[in-house]
Amino acid sequence: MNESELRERTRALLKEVNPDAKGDQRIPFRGAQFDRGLAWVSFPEGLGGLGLAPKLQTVVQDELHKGAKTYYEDMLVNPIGIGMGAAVVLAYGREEGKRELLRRMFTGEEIWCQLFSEPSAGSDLAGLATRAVRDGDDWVLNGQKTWTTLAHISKWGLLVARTNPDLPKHDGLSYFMLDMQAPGVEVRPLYQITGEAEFNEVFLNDVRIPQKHMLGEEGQGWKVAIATLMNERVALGGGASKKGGGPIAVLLELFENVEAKRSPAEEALLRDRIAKLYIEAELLRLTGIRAKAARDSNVVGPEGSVGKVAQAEIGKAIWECCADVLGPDALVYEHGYELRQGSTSSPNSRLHAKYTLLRSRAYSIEGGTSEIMRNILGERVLGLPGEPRVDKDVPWKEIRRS
Amino acid sequence: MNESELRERTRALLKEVNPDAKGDQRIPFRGAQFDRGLAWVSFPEGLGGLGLAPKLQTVVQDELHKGAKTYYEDMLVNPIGIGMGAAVVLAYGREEGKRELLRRMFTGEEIWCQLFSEPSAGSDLAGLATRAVRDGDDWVLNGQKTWTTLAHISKWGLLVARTNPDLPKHDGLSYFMLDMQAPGVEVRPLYQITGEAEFNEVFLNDVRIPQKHMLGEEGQGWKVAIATLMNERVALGGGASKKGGGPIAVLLELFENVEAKRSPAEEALLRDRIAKLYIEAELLRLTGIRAKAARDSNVVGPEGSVGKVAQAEIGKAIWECCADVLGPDALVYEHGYELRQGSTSSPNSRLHAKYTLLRSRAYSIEGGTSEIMRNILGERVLGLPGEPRVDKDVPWKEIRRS
Amino acid sequence: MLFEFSDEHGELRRTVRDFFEKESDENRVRELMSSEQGFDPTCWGRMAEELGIVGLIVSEEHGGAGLGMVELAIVAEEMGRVLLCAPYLSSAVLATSVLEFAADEAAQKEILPKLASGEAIATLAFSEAANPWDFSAIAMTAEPKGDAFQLSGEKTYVLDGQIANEIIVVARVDGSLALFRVADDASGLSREALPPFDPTRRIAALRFKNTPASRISSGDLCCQLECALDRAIIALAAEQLGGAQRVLETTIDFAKTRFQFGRPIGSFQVIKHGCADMLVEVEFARSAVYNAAFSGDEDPQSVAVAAQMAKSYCSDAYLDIANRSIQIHGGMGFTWEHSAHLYYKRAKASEILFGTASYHRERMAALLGFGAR
Amino acid sequence: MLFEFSDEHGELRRTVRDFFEKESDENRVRELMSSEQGFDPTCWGRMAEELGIVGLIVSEEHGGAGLGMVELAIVAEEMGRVLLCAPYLSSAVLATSVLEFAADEAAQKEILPKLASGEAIATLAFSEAANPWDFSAIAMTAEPKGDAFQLSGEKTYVLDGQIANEIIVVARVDGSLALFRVADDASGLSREALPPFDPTRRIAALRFKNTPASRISSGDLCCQLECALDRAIIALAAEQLGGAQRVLETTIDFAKTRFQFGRPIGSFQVIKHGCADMLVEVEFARSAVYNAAFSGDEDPQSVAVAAQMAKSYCSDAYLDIANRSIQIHGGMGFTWEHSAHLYYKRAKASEILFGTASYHRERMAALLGFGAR
Repeated sequence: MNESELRERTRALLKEVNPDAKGDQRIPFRGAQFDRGLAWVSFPEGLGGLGLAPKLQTVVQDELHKGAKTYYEDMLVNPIGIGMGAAVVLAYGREEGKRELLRRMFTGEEIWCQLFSEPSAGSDLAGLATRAVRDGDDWVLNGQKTWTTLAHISKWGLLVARTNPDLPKHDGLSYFMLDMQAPGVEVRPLYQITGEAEFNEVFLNDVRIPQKHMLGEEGQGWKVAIATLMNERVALGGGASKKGGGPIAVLLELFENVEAKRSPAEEALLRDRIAKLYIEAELLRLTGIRAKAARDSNVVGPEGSVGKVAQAEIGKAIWECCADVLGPDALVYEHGYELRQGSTSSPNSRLHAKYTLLRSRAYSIEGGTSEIMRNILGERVLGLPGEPRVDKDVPWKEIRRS
Repeated sequence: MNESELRERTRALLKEVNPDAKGDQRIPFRGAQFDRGLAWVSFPEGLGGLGLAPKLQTVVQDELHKGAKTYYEDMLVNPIGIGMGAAVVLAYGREEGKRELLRRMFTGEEIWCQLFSEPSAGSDLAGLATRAVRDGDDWVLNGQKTWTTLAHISKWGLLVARTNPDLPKHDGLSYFMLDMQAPGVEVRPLYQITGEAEFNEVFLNDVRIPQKHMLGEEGQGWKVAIATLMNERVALGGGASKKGGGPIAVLLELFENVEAKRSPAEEALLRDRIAKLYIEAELLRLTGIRAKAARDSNVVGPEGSVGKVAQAEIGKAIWECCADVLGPDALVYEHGYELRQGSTSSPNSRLHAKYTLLRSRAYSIEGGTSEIMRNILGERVLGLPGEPRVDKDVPWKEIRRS
Repeated sequence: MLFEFSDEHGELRRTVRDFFEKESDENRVRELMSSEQGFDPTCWGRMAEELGIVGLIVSEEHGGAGLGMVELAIVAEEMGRVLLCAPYLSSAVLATSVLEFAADEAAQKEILPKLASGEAIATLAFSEAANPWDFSAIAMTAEPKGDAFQLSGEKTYVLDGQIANEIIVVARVDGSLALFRVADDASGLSREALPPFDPTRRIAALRFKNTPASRISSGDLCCQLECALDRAIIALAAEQLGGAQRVLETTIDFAKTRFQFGRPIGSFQVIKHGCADMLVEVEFARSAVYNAAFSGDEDPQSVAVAAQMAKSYCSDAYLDIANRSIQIHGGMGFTWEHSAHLYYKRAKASEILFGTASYHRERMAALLGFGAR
Repeated sequence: MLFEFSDEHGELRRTVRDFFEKESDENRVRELMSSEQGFDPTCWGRMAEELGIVGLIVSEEHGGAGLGMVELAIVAEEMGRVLLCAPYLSSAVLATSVLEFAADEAAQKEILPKLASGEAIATLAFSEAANPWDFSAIAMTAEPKGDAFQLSGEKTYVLDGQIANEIIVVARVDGSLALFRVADDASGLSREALPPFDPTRRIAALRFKNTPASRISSGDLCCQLECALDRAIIALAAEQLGGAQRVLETTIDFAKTRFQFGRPIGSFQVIKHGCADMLVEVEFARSAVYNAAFSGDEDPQSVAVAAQMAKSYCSDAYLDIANRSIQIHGGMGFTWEHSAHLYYKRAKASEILFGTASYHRERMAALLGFGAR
């Protein structure tokens, strides 16, 4: 199928099914999109795809955006499932029931979450301690997972557990899909610096997972996990923001509109700082475009790797600067700190900036700390040698843990 | 002997011998100072001292400064010898000839230098490769030393060499005093970024050192070297500069006097930067005073350890700021870059600042890089654990080197 | 400057630390920061009676201990260390200093003993929204009304303004700055607790509408107010030092005991060097605070510069350390249950309070005449 | 902005790199930087004839290649990489652009072909000491004398002013900026080579005393001069990028092969993270330069902002990278024999030339109207 046929097929879908439903009402449209192979065009026919080149997906998205007023971004419907789970289920899931699993994932009928991080395994993900012990046709799991987005509304969890502690750390892991409604799964909100719980802790007490829900082979958990995280990168590395958009726009707006009596010297210092941040934000954006251009021509350059660490630091610095533009008004926190689930958003730039100052403290931690990202830049991109390792080639159970 | 007797003794010396001679003419005075035990009051009688508490030395210096117009600072006469060598010779030297050695060191008749660093052993001093092989009553040395101040005018060198490469790196070292006029010692100027050579490289080709010039026992080289470097610290950790003195004074003077048309914004940025540096320089000074107060009351606190790394960074930043105060004039380098020995100094602040911008690049390298100093702060002061080591408990010759 | 602490200073520090370790542990801080009042009156009473630190700098003639800035710095450092939730900075430091330096004798006699004993809590309402930390920017003007005055307008960012029962207002009379006392139940007075970014220190907006007020000072107070504010600034810098020191300790402990990749994370060089930098900052902050405190007692003409230096440096240092601490703690440092965010919020709010680091640098540069030809 | 480089662009880069790797290796740079002339006329001739890059941006009608900013950026980047000692920025970029944008047709016809062919070397003498990079600050006024003019006064920081044989001076006539051509043997002209901080690029002071000069422009040139300077700024930023990239490469190589404590120093996390930060800076610098270059060819109204951004960012980045490189090389990086200091000096001087990073940020903020209400 060529591009224009694909475009036509998408237009036909838009004509035949109402694309502008909301909430649960969007299920029929997304179901039809799946059935016509327009969910993931690179997937096989029957599993939401048409066996086409992955980049043709943009043709579908393009038409959907043009043809539907309220078309919901795929990622928002089921971010973990669609962004990370789909490819893993496709590659490693059992054939039986795969179609239904993928379809319900795509429509958002079944939300997915990811259960990788643990309290004692943050940057050192492969050091995780959740144990899975074989018992007949089942695995019995005990342990604790953390930083789990959406766990409280999820049907399925992508989970890595240790099936053999006698092997070196990367070798004793296996990968499962966990029914979040199974007995012994307890989800608790994890409150943050802001008082919100965007994340959860998930406690596993004698939770049984049938062998058929293992994705990949026993001991392949690390490989499947890495594949999952690579999908995350691709999912996150989407389109570049537009010029002067995003956080820097908020900063400029505040700088222009906040009433504050600053001395000329303070004004000059702030203006220089904002100019510096503007340049950095703009260069981050342009570097993203260069990275995309390189990817499109299949050239792998360093420009694609610098994004995460730079984005984290620039983002933090911009929100810090916003607070400083607000001046003494930043002493007042209108949102308050009552514990609550979900994430705060405010159309008011001033309030948004106050909240995001706090929220942004995690930019350099979540999704890989800046320390880990700099290790990766140094070792994988620049080819610098690794550090002496004390946790390789020894059984996991002999590695010191906190 | 109590403080007032010591004071009296010093005054007597000043009365009886002319203290205000210059150059070589100062030898008689310094000789008399040595003979009367006023060189190092804590040393034994006959070896330049009186067996008194070390802190009483300040009484002597105090009187000398009051009573002599041109009294030369001890350290300037023979910085390595007096600052680092004396204590080592006293503790580890053979009794025979010790008095004459120390006396000629103190008078400056015999200048000393230190031969520790090597091209391949910078931060990793104990990894040094200069070999000493026993041959009868002598040791035969081959290797290269670098960053040697004063080598070209020195009579003696304090030297560490590897006497046993089969032992772990710290265990196979021995410590010598080297006659710098011995055959096979070749001293070459080492030119720097400024075109000057403040330092030398010293090449050792089959140099013979008699066994009696070993300081300490065979294999004790590391211990003696550490003792030497501790003396260096004490020597460097001398009096605190006065308020607003030193580099920051140059910066303030330039900021006040340099004619430049800056925009109000540039002026504000520069003023804030200078204020920041002024604060840091002042806090460095005050922290030095706190450290001295703590030492005087025998309390070992962290304040004494932060000095080196802070001084290096603040110093560099101040000289960078000086250049920026000069503005486009910093494009012109009046000193030129002809290769020459010695160190540039200029009474003109503008020229001094241009030179020192370059010279200060080494502040964070010489005498222990800032990286090493931060390791020390982290490990010795804060008690953080060391890194996994690949160079311990293995024979030196098996350690990888560049 | 010789930084000579006496045995009594050491004893004071130990006493205060022991007390706060029990009375202001993290659980207590969390209780108080979500309570309505924001402080514990019982604890406050014990601070006044048992420790005698509420009236620490109240002169002896007015029932206080009559101690100096060094003692104040020690106490404030310990308070900062434990994030004490109490109206100390507002009542026992700023309002007390203003009354000592600038109020009429009658007012001093009436108010200060009550402050020293903990019976009353005072606040100084001086900040106006546009340019809150600069006395010369105060615009509120008192209208004469019979023997007394009337106040109208708004003061904001008033420390503990919601709980204070001695309200001292700075306003102008004929262009000069003067102090006014306003009864906490005065007509036309409304107080709004502002939701604080840092929930361990409360702020309020005070609105006045023809509110009766009695003048309790004579002459123009600009210099006295500056001196009093410098004291509060030094106390705040000492709090910042205490907080920074505490965060450093917590972070070092964590770095020693948290293992990743089979090693304590403090063995990773980047973490180690970060901790080393924090140590330098803490030691410099300490020098800055003690310098300001000793200057306050021994070298008054250099206090203003020393105070700006201390607040400027400590603001940057505390905030940097609090930020680094969150980062080193990783995800844990971002959770509500860990204390890292409490210190971060205190650090950020303390940086803003009384003026940011660059604001104080600008003032210092002006005092020292940098670049003035 | 799509950053689409053509095959021709790649070919140009390869050709230029091959040439300079041979003709401007470190030994050659060291020879030239201590030579009197400071460049190699033979090499310059080959750059003009064999490579055709001396006349790269000279229009085709005047004997040049008529290429654009993208090609110029590529060439300048390669020159910065090897610290080329040659009057390229002065003659082939700045003076050429000024002549193209602002000179009378007759002057263009006479001078530009000679520049393109390498036969003549031009410099633009515009900077005056007090405020050298701002055309609006130019004070020198040309006095009419018969049909021609006379110049008096001093221009400084004139790039390659000592060797140029086409001297173009910016001075005022009736308050307007105009271009003047001064013969290199004109009466009253004296040229003093200034000892350069960066010996790989020469500067001179030019003094005029009733020096005869012919006017070669009409009208006020302020805009044209700004446009020409923006080109030179972009070329300089490209040089900075090339230098920064090269220093990063050298430093990485060193960190991989230098062993201390039995490990390559690049395995130490602090060194590694420093290198990672340098990489981010280089990639951002690259985005800044290419953005400015493509804007120059495709989106002229955004060039001014893009140029300020590029020069500002590249100045900071190059200097930071050159400084870090010295530190990572340790003592060796501080020696005369290692190349680290050559790049450091070039980085520092390039940061100053045409205005520092903060100067360009200020200009950019003004162009974008930040905070203008």
